[in-house]
Amino acid sequence: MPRLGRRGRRRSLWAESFGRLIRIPAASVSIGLLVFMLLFSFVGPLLIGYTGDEINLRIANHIPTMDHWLGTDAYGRDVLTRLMFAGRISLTIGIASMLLSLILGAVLGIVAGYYGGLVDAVIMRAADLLMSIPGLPLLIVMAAVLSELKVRPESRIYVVMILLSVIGWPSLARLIRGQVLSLREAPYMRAAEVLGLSAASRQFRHLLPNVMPLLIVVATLSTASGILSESALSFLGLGVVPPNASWGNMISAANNLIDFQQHWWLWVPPGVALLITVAAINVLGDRLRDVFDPRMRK
Amino acid sequence: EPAPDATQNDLSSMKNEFYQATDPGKSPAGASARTDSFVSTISKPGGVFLPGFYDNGWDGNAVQPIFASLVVTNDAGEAEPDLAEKWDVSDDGLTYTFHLRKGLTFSDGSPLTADDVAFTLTLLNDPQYAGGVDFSDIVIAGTDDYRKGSATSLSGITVIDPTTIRIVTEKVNPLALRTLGGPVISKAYYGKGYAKGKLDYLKDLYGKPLGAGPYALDKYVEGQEIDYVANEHYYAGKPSIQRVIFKVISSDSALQNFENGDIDQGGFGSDPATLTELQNLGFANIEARVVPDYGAIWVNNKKPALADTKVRQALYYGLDRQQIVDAKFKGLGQVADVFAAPTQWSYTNDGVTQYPYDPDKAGALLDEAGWKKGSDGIRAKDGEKLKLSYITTKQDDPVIPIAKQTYTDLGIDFVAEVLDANTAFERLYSGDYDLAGFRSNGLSDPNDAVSEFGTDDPNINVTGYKNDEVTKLIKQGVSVFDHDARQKIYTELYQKLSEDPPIILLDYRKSLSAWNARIENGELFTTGNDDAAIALSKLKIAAD
Amino acid sequence: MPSALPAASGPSQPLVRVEDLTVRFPSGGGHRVVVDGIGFEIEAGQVVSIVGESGSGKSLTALSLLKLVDEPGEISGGRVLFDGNDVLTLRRTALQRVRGGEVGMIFQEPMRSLNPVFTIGRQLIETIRAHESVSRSQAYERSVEWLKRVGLPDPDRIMGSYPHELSGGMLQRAMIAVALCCDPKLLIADEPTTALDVTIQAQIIDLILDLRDETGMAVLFITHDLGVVAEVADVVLVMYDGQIIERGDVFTVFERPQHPYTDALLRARPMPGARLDRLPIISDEVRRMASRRPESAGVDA
Amino acid sequence: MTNATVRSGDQPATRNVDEDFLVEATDIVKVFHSRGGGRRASKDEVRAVDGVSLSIREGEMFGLVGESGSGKTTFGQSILRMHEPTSGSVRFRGEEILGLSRGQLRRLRPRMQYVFQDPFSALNPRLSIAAAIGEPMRAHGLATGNDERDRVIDVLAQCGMEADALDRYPHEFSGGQRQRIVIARAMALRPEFVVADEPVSALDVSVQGQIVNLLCDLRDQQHTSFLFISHDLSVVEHMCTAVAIMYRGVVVEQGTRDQIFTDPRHPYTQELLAAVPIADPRERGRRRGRRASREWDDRTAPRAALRDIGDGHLLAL
Amino acid sequence: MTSYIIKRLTLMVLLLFGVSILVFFLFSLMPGDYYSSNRTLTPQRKAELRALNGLDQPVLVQYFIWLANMLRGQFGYSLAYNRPVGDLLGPYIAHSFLIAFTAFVFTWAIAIVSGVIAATKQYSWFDRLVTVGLFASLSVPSFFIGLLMIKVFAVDLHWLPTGSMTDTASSSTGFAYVFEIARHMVLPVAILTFLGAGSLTRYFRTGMLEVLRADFIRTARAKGLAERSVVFSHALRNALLPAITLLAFELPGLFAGAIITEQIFNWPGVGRLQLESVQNRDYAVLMTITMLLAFLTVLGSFLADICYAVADPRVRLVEVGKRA
Ligand SMILES: Nc1ncnc2c1ncn2[C@@H]1O[C@H](COP(=O)(O)OP(=O)(O)OP(=O)(O)O)[C@@H](O)[C@H]1O
Ligand SMILES: Nc1ncnc2c1ncn2[C@@H]1O[C@H](COP(=O)(O)OP(=O)(O)OP(=O)(O)O)[C@@H](O)[C@H]1O
Ligand SMILES: [Mg+2]
Ligand SMILES: [Mg+2]
Repeated sequence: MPRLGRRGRRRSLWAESFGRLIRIPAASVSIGLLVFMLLFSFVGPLLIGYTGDEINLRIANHIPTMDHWLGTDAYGRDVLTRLMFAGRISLTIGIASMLLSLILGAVLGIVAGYYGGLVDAVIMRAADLLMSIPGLPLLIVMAAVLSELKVRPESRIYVVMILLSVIGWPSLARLIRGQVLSLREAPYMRAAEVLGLSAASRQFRHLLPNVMPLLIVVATLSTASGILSESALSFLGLGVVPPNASWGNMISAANNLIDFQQHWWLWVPPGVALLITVAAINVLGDRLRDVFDPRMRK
Repeated sequence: EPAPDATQNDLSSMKNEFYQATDPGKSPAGASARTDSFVSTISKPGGVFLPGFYDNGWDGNAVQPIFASLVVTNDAGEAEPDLAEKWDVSDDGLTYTFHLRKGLTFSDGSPLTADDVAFTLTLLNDPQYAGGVDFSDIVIAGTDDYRKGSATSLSGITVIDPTTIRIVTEKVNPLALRTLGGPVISKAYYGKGYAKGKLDYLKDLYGKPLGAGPYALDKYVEGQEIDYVANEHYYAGKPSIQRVIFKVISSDSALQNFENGDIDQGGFGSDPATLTELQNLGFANIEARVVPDYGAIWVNNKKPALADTKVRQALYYGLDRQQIVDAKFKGLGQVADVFAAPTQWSYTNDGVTQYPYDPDKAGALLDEAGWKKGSDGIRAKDGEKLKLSYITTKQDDPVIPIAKQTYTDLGIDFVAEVLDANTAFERLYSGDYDLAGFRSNGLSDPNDAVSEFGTDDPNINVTGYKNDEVTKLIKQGVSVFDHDARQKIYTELYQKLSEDPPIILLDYRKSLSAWNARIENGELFTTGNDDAAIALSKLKIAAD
Repeated sequence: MPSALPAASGPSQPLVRVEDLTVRFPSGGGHRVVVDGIGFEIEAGQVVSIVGESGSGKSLTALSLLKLVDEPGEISGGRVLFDGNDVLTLRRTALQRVRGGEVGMIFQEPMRSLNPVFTIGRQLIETIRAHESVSRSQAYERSVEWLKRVGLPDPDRIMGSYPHELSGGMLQRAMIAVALCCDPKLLIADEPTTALDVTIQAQIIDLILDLRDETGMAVLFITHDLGVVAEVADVVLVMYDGQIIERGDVFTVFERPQHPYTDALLRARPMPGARLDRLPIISDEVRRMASRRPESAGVDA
Repeated sequence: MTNATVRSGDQPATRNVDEDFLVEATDIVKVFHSRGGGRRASKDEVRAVDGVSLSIREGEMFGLVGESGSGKTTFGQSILRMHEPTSGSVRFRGEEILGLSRGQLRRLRPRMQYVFQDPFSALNPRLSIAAAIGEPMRAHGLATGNDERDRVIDVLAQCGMEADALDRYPHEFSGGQRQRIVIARAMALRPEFVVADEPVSALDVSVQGQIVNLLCDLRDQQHTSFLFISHDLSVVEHMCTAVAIMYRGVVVEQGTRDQIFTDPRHPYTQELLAAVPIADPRERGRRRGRRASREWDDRTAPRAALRDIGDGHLLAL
Repeated sequence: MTSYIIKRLTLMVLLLFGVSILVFFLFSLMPGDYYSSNRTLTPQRKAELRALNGLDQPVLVQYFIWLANMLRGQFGYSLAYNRPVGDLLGPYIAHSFLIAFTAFVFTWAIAIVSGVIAATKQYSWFDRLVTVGLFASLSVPSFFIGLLMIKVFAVDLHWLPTGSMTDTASSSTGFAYVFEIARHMVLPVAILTFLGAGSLTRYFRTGMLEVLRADFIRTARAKGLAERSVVFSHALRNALLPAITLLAFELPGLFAGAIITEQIFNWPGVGRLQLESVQNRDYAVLMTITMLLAFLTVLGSFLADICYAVADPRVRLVEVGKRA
C-alpha cells in the first residue's frame, strides 16, 4: 500500500533539503550567526550612541572601556560602531560578489563543458584571455575611468565589485567545466538526452546538482576573499572610501608591528567578525552539501 | 599686512632630538659579532651604479659611498667642501671655479684631476645623455654647439691646471653649484671609448663603479644587498670600518631586523610608539631628526571657486591642522607655516600670517566671498555648490577624516579620492583636481620650496597660482648669492605667500633614525643625505 | 520456522554460519529493516543459492557477509562466522585478508562496481598482489589467464581497456575474474550471469562448478534464473521481504515447495517453447502470505 | 495463482519488402577508437557493429539476441543516435534521423525511447524518483505540475513499484527495483518505439512476468514497437515475433520466431538454443562440460553475407 | 589527438597575440608614464627623456616596435633598472620560483593528505581542526602572520633569520650555501603554504566525500585492498580530476611571486618587481612579466585539457563538438 498518499506533498530536492538543513544543529547555529552578523551591521548602529565619525585624538588608540566597548582607533573613533558600519559594506560586498561570480562562473562553466566544441572553445579562450590580463593595471585604469566619469567615490566599490565578478568568472568556470567534462559522459546524462529534455534542463537540473559540492566550496572561499580583497582595492581608491570603514581595511589599517602587538582591539574585532562570517558560511556550506547529497541522508 | 591677532607659531620642538642608548650591552649577538662592518638599509636598488645615469632614486643612495663629489650640501642647505677644497663664483654669478684637493686619487689608485671633472660634465651634456641630471637652468657655455653642432668639447669648461677647473654658465642660478659640483667619475676608466653621441658602452660599466668615495663596491647581490669595502686611497684616509653593507629591507620589517641585529642602522618613520619600542631595546642610539620638507594640500587656483584668495584663506582657517599633525605624527610633527623647512637657513615666520583653526572666521570669509549656506547645509554661489574633491595617494591620509568633518561643518561638500601615485600626478599636471595631498621634495635651497609658484608653466606650477609680487620676489631670490640679501628677500616672500596663500601648508615632521650604540658617530649618517659618504667615512665601531 | 537445512555430509563446522543477521536503514525517524534476522550455513564445497523477490534483501545479505553495507545502512545484529571467526568483529587487517582473498565477491552491477579511471588489467593485478606476493608480470600473466577462463576473447585488449569501453557482459566477466583470481574459499556471486548469453553463462557456471570440485570452494549464488538454480545449487534459500521463507535442498524445493510463494515462483518460470499469452505472475494474496507483517509491511519505528 | 493461456500458432511472418516499416536501420557501422592502456599501448580499433540492417514494423516486438559483446547495445544506441554511428542510415517513419539537427532530434525523442541495460548509471544520483520520471513527462506535456505525482505513481504501479519509492533516490533501491524505475521512465512517455536493452535481466520471474506482460499490452494496445535485446531466450520466444541473432558485430541469422526457435540454421543459434538452462534439478549436468567451442568461427575467413534461405529466413554462413 | 594539439597550439599563439594587444593598450590607458611622478625633472627634461625612450610615439607605433622586438627575442629595456628586461628578470623569477615551488609542493602534499583524512573522517576532530586552520588562513591577512612569525621565530627565539635570501655579507658556498638559503626559505614558505593549503584542502575534502560513496570503492574494499590504497589510490585518483584545473591555475603563480610575502621577508622575487613596474609604469618590465604570465596561463589551460583527457578515460577530447 502506498504510504504517502497520492496527494502527497510534492517536495523538491531544494525544499526538502532546506527542511533537513535547519534541523542540523551546526547548520542552524551558522544561520543564526549570519543573521546575527546582519543584525549587528544593519541594525546595530541604530542602537549605539556613536556615529563612528567623531574624531577625538585625546582618546586615540584607547583600550576598551565602558564607553567604548571595543576601544578607539587612531582618531579616537569608536571601534565597535565602525565595526558595525564596516559590516554593512563588507557583508554586502562579500556576499554579493560571491553570488555574482558564482552564477556567472557556474553558468559559463556548465555551458562550456556541456556543449564542448565551438562553444567550449569560445568560452574557454575568453577565460584564458581574461585570466591573462594582469589585475593591478586593470584596476588602475578602472580607477582612472571611474574618476573620469565622476562616479562618486562611495559608489565606486560596488561598480568595481561587479566588474571584478564579471571578469573574475574564468577560474570558477574552468573548475566547473572540468567536472562537467567527465560528468556529461555519465550514462544518466545520456539518459536525459534520450528522454528529450531540453538542454537547459539537462545542464541545470541534471548537471548542476552534481557540481553543487564544488560550488559550495567556491562560495565559501570567495566570500572571504571578496571581503578581504576589498581592502586591497582601497589603496587604489577603488575600495571603500575613508572615512568609511570596511572590515578589510580596518584589519589592514593595523599593518605595522606596533599596532599589531599593542593595539589588538584595532584588528582583532574585524578579524573575528570576518572569521565568524566566513566560518558560518563555510559550516552552512558543508551541511548544505551533505543535505544536497541524497547518499548522506540519515 | 599680517593679521595682528595671529599667534606666532612656536617651532621650538622642531629640533633634532637625541636619545642615548640606555644599555649598549643589550646589543644583539648578531650585531656585536660584526667587528668590521656596518650594515644599513636600502629599499629597492636598481643596480645602475653610475652617478647621473641611474633612474632609480635608491641607486642614488647606493653610489654615495663610492663616488665623492666636489661639493656636498649639509642639512641646513649649505655647501661644504668635499673633493673641492674651495670654490669661487664670479660676481655675475655665471662663472664657477673649483679648486681640488691635492693628490686626489680614485679607489684604484689612479689620479683624480680637473680633467676628470671636465669629462664628467661633458658626459652629462652629451646629446645622447638620458639621465636625470638637468642643466637646462644652468647651461654650460657651448652646450648647444656641442649637442647640435660640430664642437668637440664644451667651450664653457676650462681646465686651468690639474687641480683647478673653471666653468662658465649661461644662466644665473644659486643651485648650479650643487649640479656642477656633483660626483666625479674617472675619465681614464669611463672615458675609454667615449665619442660624442655614443654612450651605450657605459652600460657595461654600470655594475662596476670606480669613484673616489670612502668605499668601493665589493659586490652587489641583486635584490639583496650591496657590499662595500673601505677605500684605502680615500683623501681623508682609509675609513675606520672595513666594510659597509646596504641591505635590501622593506620598511615593514626594518624594526625587526634592527632588533635582531641584522642591521646596525635604519630609519623608522615618525611614530612615537616606535620611538618607545626603540628606546626599550636599550642598545639603540636614537635621533628624531627634522626632515627638510613640508606636507601640504595643493590647491588648484585655476578653479573658479579656489581662485578667490578669500576662499583659500577660509580653507586654511577651516581646517584643524593641529589635529591632522597630531594624528599623523603624534608629537613628532608641527603645523607648518612657511614655505621652508624649519632647519633651513632661510626659515623665518617673522610677520607671517598664521592660520589657526577658526571655523567662524572661515565661515565669515566664505560668506564674504559669496558662498552662502543653502538649505541642505552646503554652500553655493550662483547656483553652483561648493564641492571640493581631494586626491591623495595614501589610504590612511589623516586629512581625509579630519577635513571631511571640519569642511562638512563649514558647508563644503568634501569628497576624497585615493589614487595610485602616477594617476594622482597625472591629475595634478593636467589640472584635474581641486585639492591634492602631497609632500614637497627634500629641500636644500630655499628656492626649492617656492620656485613653482613663480612661473606660468602649468607643468611646473600645477596650482596655477599667480601673484606678481611673489613672482618678482622669487626671481630676486635666485639672482643674488649673498645669504643675508637672500634672507631678506625670502622673509618678504614668506609674508606675501602667507597673505595670499597658494596652497595649504600642513606640517613639518621629524623622523626617527636609530643606530646600534656600538657605532660611534652614528648621528652623522643619514642614508640619502648629500653628505652621507663623508659621514660614513667617520663612523667607528666601538671597542667593547 | 522449520529448519529444513539438510544435514549435509561432512564435518560439523560449516565454512560459513550466519546467525540472526539484521540489516536496517534509517527512515523517517525510525528504521526500515530490510534483512530481518536471517540465518543459514554454507559448507565447504557447497553451492547455496538465494532466490526471491526483487528487493527482498538478497544483495544486502551478500554484502553483510563481508561487512560491506554502506552508511547509512547498518548491520544491527547477528553474526557472520567464517571459518569460526565473526567477520563483523574482525580487525581491519584480518578483514582485509578475508575480503578478496578467502572470499571473492561478484557484484550485481558490474558497470558501477569497477573503477572508471583504471584499466581492467590494473584492477585485476592489484587484487592479486594484495593477497599474494607475486611480481607485476606474474600477476599480469595470471590476470590474462583468468580473463581467458571467464571466456573473454582478446584478453590483452581487455586488460588495457577502461570499464566504459566494455559491454555489460564483458564487465560482468571481468568482475568474475576479479572475484576468482585469488582462489577464494567462498565465492559470493550476486547475479553473476544476468548479462551473459546462455552459452557463456554455461561456461561460467562450468567454471564455478569446476572450481568447486577442484578446490572445494563454496558458493553463495544469488540469481533470479531458476534454470541456473536448478543447475548449480545444492541448497536453495527463498527470500521474501527480508526473511528466508523457505530453505531446502534443490530437489526438495523444486519438487515439493512448502511455501505458497515458492510454489508460485516455480510456476511462474517461463518454459522454453511455451508461448503464453501472458506470463504468469504471483497474486497479491500469495505475496501477503509471504510478507512479514501482512497488514503493514514497511516502517517499524 | 497463475493465469496463463497457451497461445497456439504463430502470426504469419512473411516479410513483404514493400511494407512500411516504423524503423529501418540500414548498414549500421560503429567503430570505436579505444585508447588502450596497459601493456598494449597501441590504439585499438573496435568494430563494435559491422554493418547491421534491421527493420521493425509498427506494433512489432523484435528480439535481438547475441553473444555478449557482439554489439547489441551499440547497435541499439546507434539507431537512437545516442552516439553517432560511423556510417549507415536510420529511418523513423521514413524520415532519416542521422541527419537531424539537435533540435529536430529532441522533438523526436519522446517517440523513441531507450531502456538502459545498466539502470543504476542511467539514473541521476541527485534526482529523486519522482523527479526522474516526472520531469520528462512534464517536459513533453504528459503531465502538469498538479497531476505529475499521480502520473508518476501510476507508471510506477504498472511496473510493480509502490508509491513510497517516489521520494527516494536511486541508491536506495535494489537492482531489480532500479530496473523497473528505468522502464517506467521510458514507458511514461508513451513512445512509439522502444529499444529495451535487457530490461528484465535483474528481475525475479514474477516481476519479470509483470513487466513482460506490460510491454506486450503496450504493443497490443498502443502498437508500440520494440527492439528487445535480451539473453533470456524463453522471454524472447514468448514475446518476439521476429528475432535476429548477433555475433561479433553482425547479424548471423534472422527470421520469425518459428524459424529461429524451431529451425535454427546457424551454428551459433544452435549452440544458444542448446544452452538454455532448464529449471529442473533433474536435468542438472546437462550443460556441464559442453563448452562453447566456436569451432565453426573462422576468424581469418571473410565473413559470409546474410542471404535469404526462404520465407524471409536470413542466414549468414 | 595530434590534430587537436596542433589546433590548440595555433589558437594559443593567436590568443597570446590578442592578449598582447589588449594588455598593451590597457597599459597605455593607465594614467601617467615612467616620468610623470618624478618631481625632480623639469618639464623640458621630461619631454626630452620621453622622446629619447619613444614614449611620445602613438600607442600603435609603440606597440609595433614592441612586437617587432619581442619577435626578435628582445623584451625591451627597463627604465627603472636601466637594463635589458631579459637580464633583469631572470634571477628574480628564479628566486620567486624557488619559494613558490617549494610552497607549492608542501601545500599540495598537506592539502591532499589532510583533505583526504578530513573526508574519510568527516566531522571528526581532525576534520574540525583542518577547518579551523582554513578559517584562520582565510581571515588573517598574510602580513599579520608574516610579522608574527618574524617576531616569534626570528626576534624572540632566534631560530630563523628575519628575512632575505642569504645572511648579510654571506660568502658561503656549496652545501653551506644551500643550507643557508633553505633556512631563509622556511618562514616565507611556511606562510605561503599556510595560506594556500587551507582552501586547497577544502577542494580535496569535497572531492573525496563525493567519491568515497561510489560503488567501486566498495568493490575495492571487497577485494581486500588495504584501506590506504582504497583511499589514496582508488578514491583519490577520481577525486583528483578537478585538481587538474587547480594545478593549471598554479602554473603562472609559480613564476609570479607573492608580493606581500616577498616584501615582508625581503625576498628578492619578481612579485615586488611586478608591483613596482606597475607603480613606476615601467612598461617593458610590465609587458614582459605580463606576457610571460599570460603564456603560462594559456599553457596551463592547454595542459589541463590534455591532462584531463589522459587522466579521465571517459573524457573525450578529440570528439568534442561532434556530439549529437
Ligand atoms: N541505501 C538504501 N537506503 C534505503 N533502502 C535501501 C538501500 N539499499 C537497499 N535498500 C532497500 O533494501 C531492500 C533490499 O535491497 P537488496 O538490494 O538487498 O535487494 P535484492 O534482494 O538484492 O533485490 P534485487 O533482486 O532487485 O537486486 C530493498 O527494498 C531496497 O529498497
Ligand atoms: N566506448 C567504447 N569504446 C571502445 N569500445 C567499446 C565502447 N563501447 C563498446 N565497445 C566495444 O564494442 C563491443 C560491443 O559492445 P556492446 O556493448 O554493444 O555489446 P553488447 O552486445 O551489448 O554486449 P552485452 O550483451 O555484454 O551487453 C565490445 O567489444 C566493447 O568492448
Ligand atoms: Mg540485488
Ligand atoms: Mg549490452
